[in-house]
Amino acid sequence: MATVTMAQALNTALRDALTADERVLVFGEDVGPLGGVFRITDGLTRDFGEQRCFDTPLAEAGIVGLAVGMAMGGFRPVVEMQFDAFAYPAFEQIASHVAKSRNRTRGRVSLPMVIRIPYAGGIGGVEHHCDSSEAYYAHTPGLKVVTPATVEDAYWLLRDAIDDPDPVVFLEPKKLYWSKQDTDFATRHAPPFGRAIVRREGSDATLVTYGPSVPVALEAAEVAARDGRGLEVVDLRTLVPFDDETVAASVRRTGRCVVIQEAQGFAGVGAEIAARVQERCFHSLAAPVLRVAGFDIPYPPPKLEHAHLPGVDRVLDAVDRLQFDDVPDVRHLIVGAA
Amino acid sequence: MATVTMAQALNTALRDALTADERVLVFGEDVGPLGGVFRITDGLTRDFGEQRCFDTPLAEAGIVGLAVGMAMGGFRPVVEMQFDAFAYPAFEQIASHVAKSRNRTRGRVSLPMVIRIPYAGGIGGVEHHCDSSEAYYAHTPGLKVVTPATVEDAYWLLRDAIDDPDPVVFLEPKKLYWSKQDTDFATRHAPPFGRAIVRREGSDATLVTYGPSVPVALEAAEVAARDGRGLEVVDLRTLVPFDDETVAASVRRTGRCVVIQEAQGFAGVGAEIAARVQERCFHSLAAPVLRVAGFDIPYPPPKLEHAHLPGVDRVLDAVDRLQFDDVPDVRHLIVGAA
Amino acid sequence: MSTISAKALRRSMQNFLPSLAPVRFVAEDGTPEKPPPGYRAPDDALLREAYRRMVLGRRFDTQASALTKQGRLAVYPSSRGQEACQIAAALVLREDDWLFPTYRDSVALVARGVDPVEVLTLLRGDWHCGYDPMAIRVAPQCTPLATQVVHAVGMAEAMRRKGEEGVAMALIGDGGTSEGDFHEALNFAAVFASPVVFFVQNNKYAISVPLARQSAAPTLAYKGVGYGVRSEQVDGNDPVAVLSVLTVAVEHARAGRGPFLVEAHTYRMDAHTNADDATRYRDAAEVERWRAADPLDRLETYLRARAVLTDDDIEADRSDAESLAADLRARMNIAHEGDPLELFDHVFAEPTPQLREQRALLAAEFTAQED
Amino acid sequence: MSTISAKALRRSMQNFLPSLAPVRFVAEDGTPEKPPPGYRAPDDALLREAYRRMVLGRRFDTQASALTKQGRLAVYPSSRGQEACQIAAALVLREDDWLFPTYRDSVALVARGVDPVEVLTLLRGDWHCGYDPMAIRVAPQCTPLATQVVHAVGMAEAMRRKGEEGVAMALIGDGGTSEGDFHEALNFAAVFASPVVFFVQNNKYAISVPLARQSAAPTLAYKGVGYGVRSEQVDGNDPVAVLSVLTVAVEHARAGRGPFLVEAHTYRMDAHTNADDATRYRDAAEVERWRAADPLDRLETYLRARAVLTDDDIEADRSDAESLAADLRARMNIAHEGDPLELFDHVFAEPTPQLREQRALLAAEFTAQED
Ligand SMILES: Cc1ncc(C[n+]2csc(CCOP(=O)(O)OP(=O)(O)O)c2C)c(N)n1
Ligand SMILES: Cc1ncc(C[n+]2csc(CCOP(=O)(O)OP(=O)(O)O)c2C)c(N)n1
Ligand SMILES: [Mg+2]
Ligand SMILES: [Mg+2]
Repeated sequence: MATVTMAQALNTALRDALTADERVLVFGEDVGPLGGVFRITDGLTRDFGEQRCFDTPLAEAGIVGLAVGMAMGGFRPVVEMQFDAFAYPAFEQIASHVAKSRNRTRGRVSLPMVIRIPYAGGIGGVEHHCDSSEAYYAHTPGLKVVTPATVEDAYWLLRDAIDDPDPVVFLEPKKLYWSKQDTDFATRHAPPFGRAIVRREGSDATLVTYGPSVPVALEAAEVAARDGRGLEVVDLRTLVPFDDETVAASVRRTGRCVVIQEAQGFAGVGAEIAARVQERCFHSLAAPVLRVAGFDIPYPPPKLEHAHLPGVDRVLDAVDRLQFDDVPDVRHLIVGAA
Repeated sequence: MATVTMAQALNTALRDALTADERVLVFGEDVGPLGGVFRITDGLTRDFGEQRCFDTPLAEAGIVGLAVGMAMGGFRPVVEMQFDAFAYPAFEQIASHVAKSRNRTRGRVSLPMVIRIPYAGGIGGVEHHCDSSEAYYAHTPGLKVVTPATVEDAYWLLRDAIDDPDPVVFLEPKKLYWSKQDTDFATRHAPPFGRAIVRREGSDATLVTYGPSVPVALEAAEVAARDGRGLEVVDLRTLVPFDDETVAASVRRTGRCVVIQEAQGFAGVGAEIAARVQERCFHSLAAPVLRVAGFDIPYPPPKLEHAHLPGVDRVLDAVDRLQFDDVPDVRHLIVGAA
Repeated sequence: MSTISAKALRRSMQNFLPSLAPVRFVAEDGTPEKPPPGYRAPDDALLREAYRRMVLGRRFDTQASALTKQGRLAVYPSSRGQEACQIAAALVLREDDWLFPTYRDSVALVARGVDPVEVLTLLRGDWHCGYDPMAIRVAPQCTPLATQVVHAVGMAEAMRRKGEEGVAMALIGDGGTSEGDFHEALNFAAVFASPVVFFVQNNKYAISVPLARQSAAPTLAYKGVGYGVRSEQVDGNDPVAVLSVLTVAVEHARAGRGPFLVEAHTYRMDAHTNADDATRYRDAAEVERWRAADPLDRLETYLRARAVLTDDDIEADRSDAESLAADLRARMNIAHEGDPLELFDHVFAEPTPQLREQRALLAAEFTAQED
Repeated sequence: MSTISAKALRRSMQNFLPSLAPVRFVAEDGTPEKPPPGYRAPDDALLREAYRRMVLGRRFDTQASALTKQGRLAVYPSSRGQEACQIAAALVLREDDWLFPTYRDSVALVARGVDPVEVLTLLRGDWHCGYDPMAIRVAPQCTPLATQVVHAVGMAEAMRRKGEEGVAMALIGDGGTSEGDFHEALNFAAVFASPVVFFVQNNKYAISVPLARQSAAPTLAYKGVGYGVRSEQVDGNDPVAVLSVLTVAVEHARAGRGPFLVEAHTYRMDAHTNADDATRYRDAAEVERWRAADPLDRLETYLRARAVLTDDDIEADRSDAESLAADLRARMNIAHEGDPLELFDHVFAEPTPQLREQRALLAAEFTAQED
């Protein structure tokens, strides 16, 4: 057992995948000698050679399109988009090819590939470097969408993603890159790909969340516990496939639910979760499913992140509002994404 | 009064806007002499000249980027993306510039422009020609998103969009291009931009929908009425801004709600509507808000559209299920996007 | 400093620049012309075979157009007039090479050996491409413009990195060269020295937009220069020239000398698709002028003069073409709906729980309808 | 047929092709060199002014880098070594022209007259660009690579269509030329004959990726050829040459002769940004070699030899530079948070009901915290 950061876990996962499967390739912008702007690919070119980990010219559509052709040719490309908003130039390749190839060839051309994207905020980044873009991908049929919240999950979910027969958009919460955990990767403790996990048990309400907001939810639960309120925290881990079973079971037990996401609220993944939960658990619910989300504004600048990001206070506030009537009062609405 | 198709109404709106405001420009692929693949720009080059309506090379990011510069330079570009999926190459320009310019210049560089996109299915189109892409735009802060369902709305909402100080993604339901209405555009009957409208009154349940699904909802209401059930139909008209007031007022009155959209369900606009409705009207709801949506699959081929598109039967089926308990039974889940 | 020397620059430019006039072996009237140095005429057997494929290809094309009128196809983009390009693209490739076609390249697919009915699967209204791309090494026909060109580079890289000898050929239209993906593909291929041939069929129109509105370049072949990609232009209605130039291009790529860009000057004789009305944007006179440049007539005259083609040969080819058309009609007339439940099967390798639920729901609907 | 003739092609090529060697007026050691025909040396007054701006620019740059260490800036991409390009880009433009810069072009903005504090607004952690782009005709510094290049074409078209005489200049790096948007911008500009200058500062690196991995073109200036865009390459560390070539480019565009592409060969002396560690991917020796090509030293030697610059002048410039730096320090040291409630004000002209609700919610939170 050693203390490992999420960044190291991802690096180790890439190394182990490169070792385990010679079809695995890593490429993107600055992933070679520099080791990526977040150093996730540190040392891979040195240790596995130019053939296995290499820099491309700057062109995100090109990188994803190249990966499509290479996956057709038998490789398993793991490409890096440098930042969330810099994956947008590749959107057509992702939506019209990566997501659809298996379907439009009746299963003959599968595209096992991983598109790694550092995403979300909380690190004081300037514009275009903090977008939470998960909804764009999760809404696109044919893509699996994953976001780890712990060091162990970072390792195992990335290994799973690389082994997966389908294309996976792998969203890495930037602010958790330096989070730590005592672990080794000799034995697997992480649940299977596609399953959510209850990170903390509680009986008064369920917090459903993923990626960068998981630590926020856990902290909120910790604070609430001191006040005698038991909050259950569900970490989705994969947004697609979505684990209805774990989520619904928890909400049926607690009868209350708050959904937490960093992304702007409107038509985000949180909306989907809220919609699903009330569809499935309506008669178990003592209160509406509330959402705590980013505001419907472009991601704010470093000094104002704190006002935007769903933090512990806003989560606890939402929990406090889980049993009111429906007078159209502003305090009543979802926090952050009303 | 004359019988007008939606295609003609859009053409007339462009003509009237070109006449009313010399800053208005129309450009895109094949919009010149050909008049656009759907003939929406028919005759504009002939009647207003090359300067006001012109063809560009094939490059959607280029078209939208050009519009950004031209809007900064004082024009009001109305650009056409040939089909829904062919707007994806422009996604970076739309998400990182069009949507954000006003904000990142503190209001100094506004980008009044309209991005017209023929969208959704029902016309037997082949792949890439039938995507319902509204959620991608509606989820992006800084874009207004509009979709007309009637001939009159097509005219007035397009005029409003062109006059709007903000960028508008104007989604034209392809299958309604040839729908007809007796109308003239001398006097305005359409409600203001940003307001939903109750297209049909009813007291038993509310159908909330937009664009191509409005006629489906109205037909379902007609059928239901014969069975003595009164369905209210709310046509959103603009997805952003969203008219909470009209929607919530209706659902509070009826106590039941079904949301209808063509797009794949997961993390779509329908999820947002369902989430909002239960947040605001929880204690008025006699049943969960159900969704009738496209399946979470790439748009199917012409001959199988019928199996995918939310049709009258599926809507009525959902209405029938508006008062059950929450046993985890498949009949219970949202139709089409479970 | 690290700037390239003037001499080296001049030399390297010469490597990239296309011929000043399109390479041509046969004049419009079918008489031989002297081609520029570096290009050899294909042997007679190949030309004979090319002729046969062109006759079959054209018949396939007119039959497919006819099928749209009967509602058997949702849409069909004809390549009539472009047969020299279509056939040559298929004939210069080996079995282990890959072809990345667009929606307009059905005839090339037929020439490559894809079953004609499978070629038309998507266009008849199925959601998949019909054939097995992996088996026949032809990517699904691609509609989002220029996106396939990057895939071809990826495949070329895959083959190169696996130590295989295959070459990938990407087909693209004149209009498609305006898209950003075209640029990214050429640049990637040049930097990686990928074994890929970019074959631009400049048929003068992108739907209604003529070439002059698409590009101000002297010719599209010059688009390779800025990437350090060797380029050539060819008379796209001269089958001998197209075969010759594409052979050089493929050999160049196969020899590890990097990508090669070929622009063929040709013409789209029909409208963009059956749904298009070309009279809105071009003169009948222009179309007529191009009729004189018909690639089939040209090759026929040329081969007859060389006694490579006899009346009997032509008779035999035409009769084969009629059989192909009859077979196509017969097989396409069998109505084909597809199983709606299969729509859920190929979204992922394993359907997600949500897709399974949705599938069950649809199945239940069908059962209910049957009751 | 509609194919261009060989003669016309040769002639038109000559119009587009850049010089075989980068245009240069001053050698690295400051002695004059003979430039190629067609380029005039800027007059001494302009050179004197350029020198002054370069001194101010470099001081601004080092001060900004220093401010990152004190946490006053979130990030700063230095353009040290690129001053000849930065200053020339600003000086060749008239007031009614437009500049479309990237994140690396702060020094060009300062030279254009944007208040240095406003130049750093975004980089200090505000969400907006600080200055009024419409007033000073400088677009917000652009981070998504190559996207600004298309905007410049749009602005050039806007000016052309309004009958104005303005020119738009788009700045871009070597790496940025690999992006699809660069291609679409050049093609649009060529087809529309837009008055736009594309100015590539080839500083040899895109973060860590060296030019050789970015492009296999003989030089980036050749990228214009395939679009029919007139192109030139210039020694980007020779301020005299950069001013001369950009002047020709801007005049070409202003005269209605269409777009112009200029590649300047220069070098990024610092790391990509303060957050980057350049030793991971390049040798100190390489950086040292480029130190000898410093554009300030070069211009100083050249102007001194021509007696255009005296010790007193240099003293005065340095002192102005120190004042600029002191003023910048003082004004940047005032902590600046911004009003969170303003975050809702500029998303749309009128906040939507949803944004009003969200604003009220945040205001309520603040009130609650104050209680
Ligand atoms: C990204 C994208 N934008 C628009 C279209 C619509 N479209 C289909 S074909 C076509 C014209 C293409 O012209 P060209 O590349 O010259 O090929 P051709 O049809 O002449 O063979 C257009 C605009 C598309 N398929 N993809
Ligand atoms: C679309 C996009 N992809 C990636 C990035 C991240 N990024 C920022 S600067 C940079 C390097 C750009 O290099 P170059 O164009 O040579 O300009 P330079 O920084 O050298 O001035 C990269 C990759 C970005 N800003 N935009
Ligand atoms: Mg064409
Ligand atoms: Mg650079």
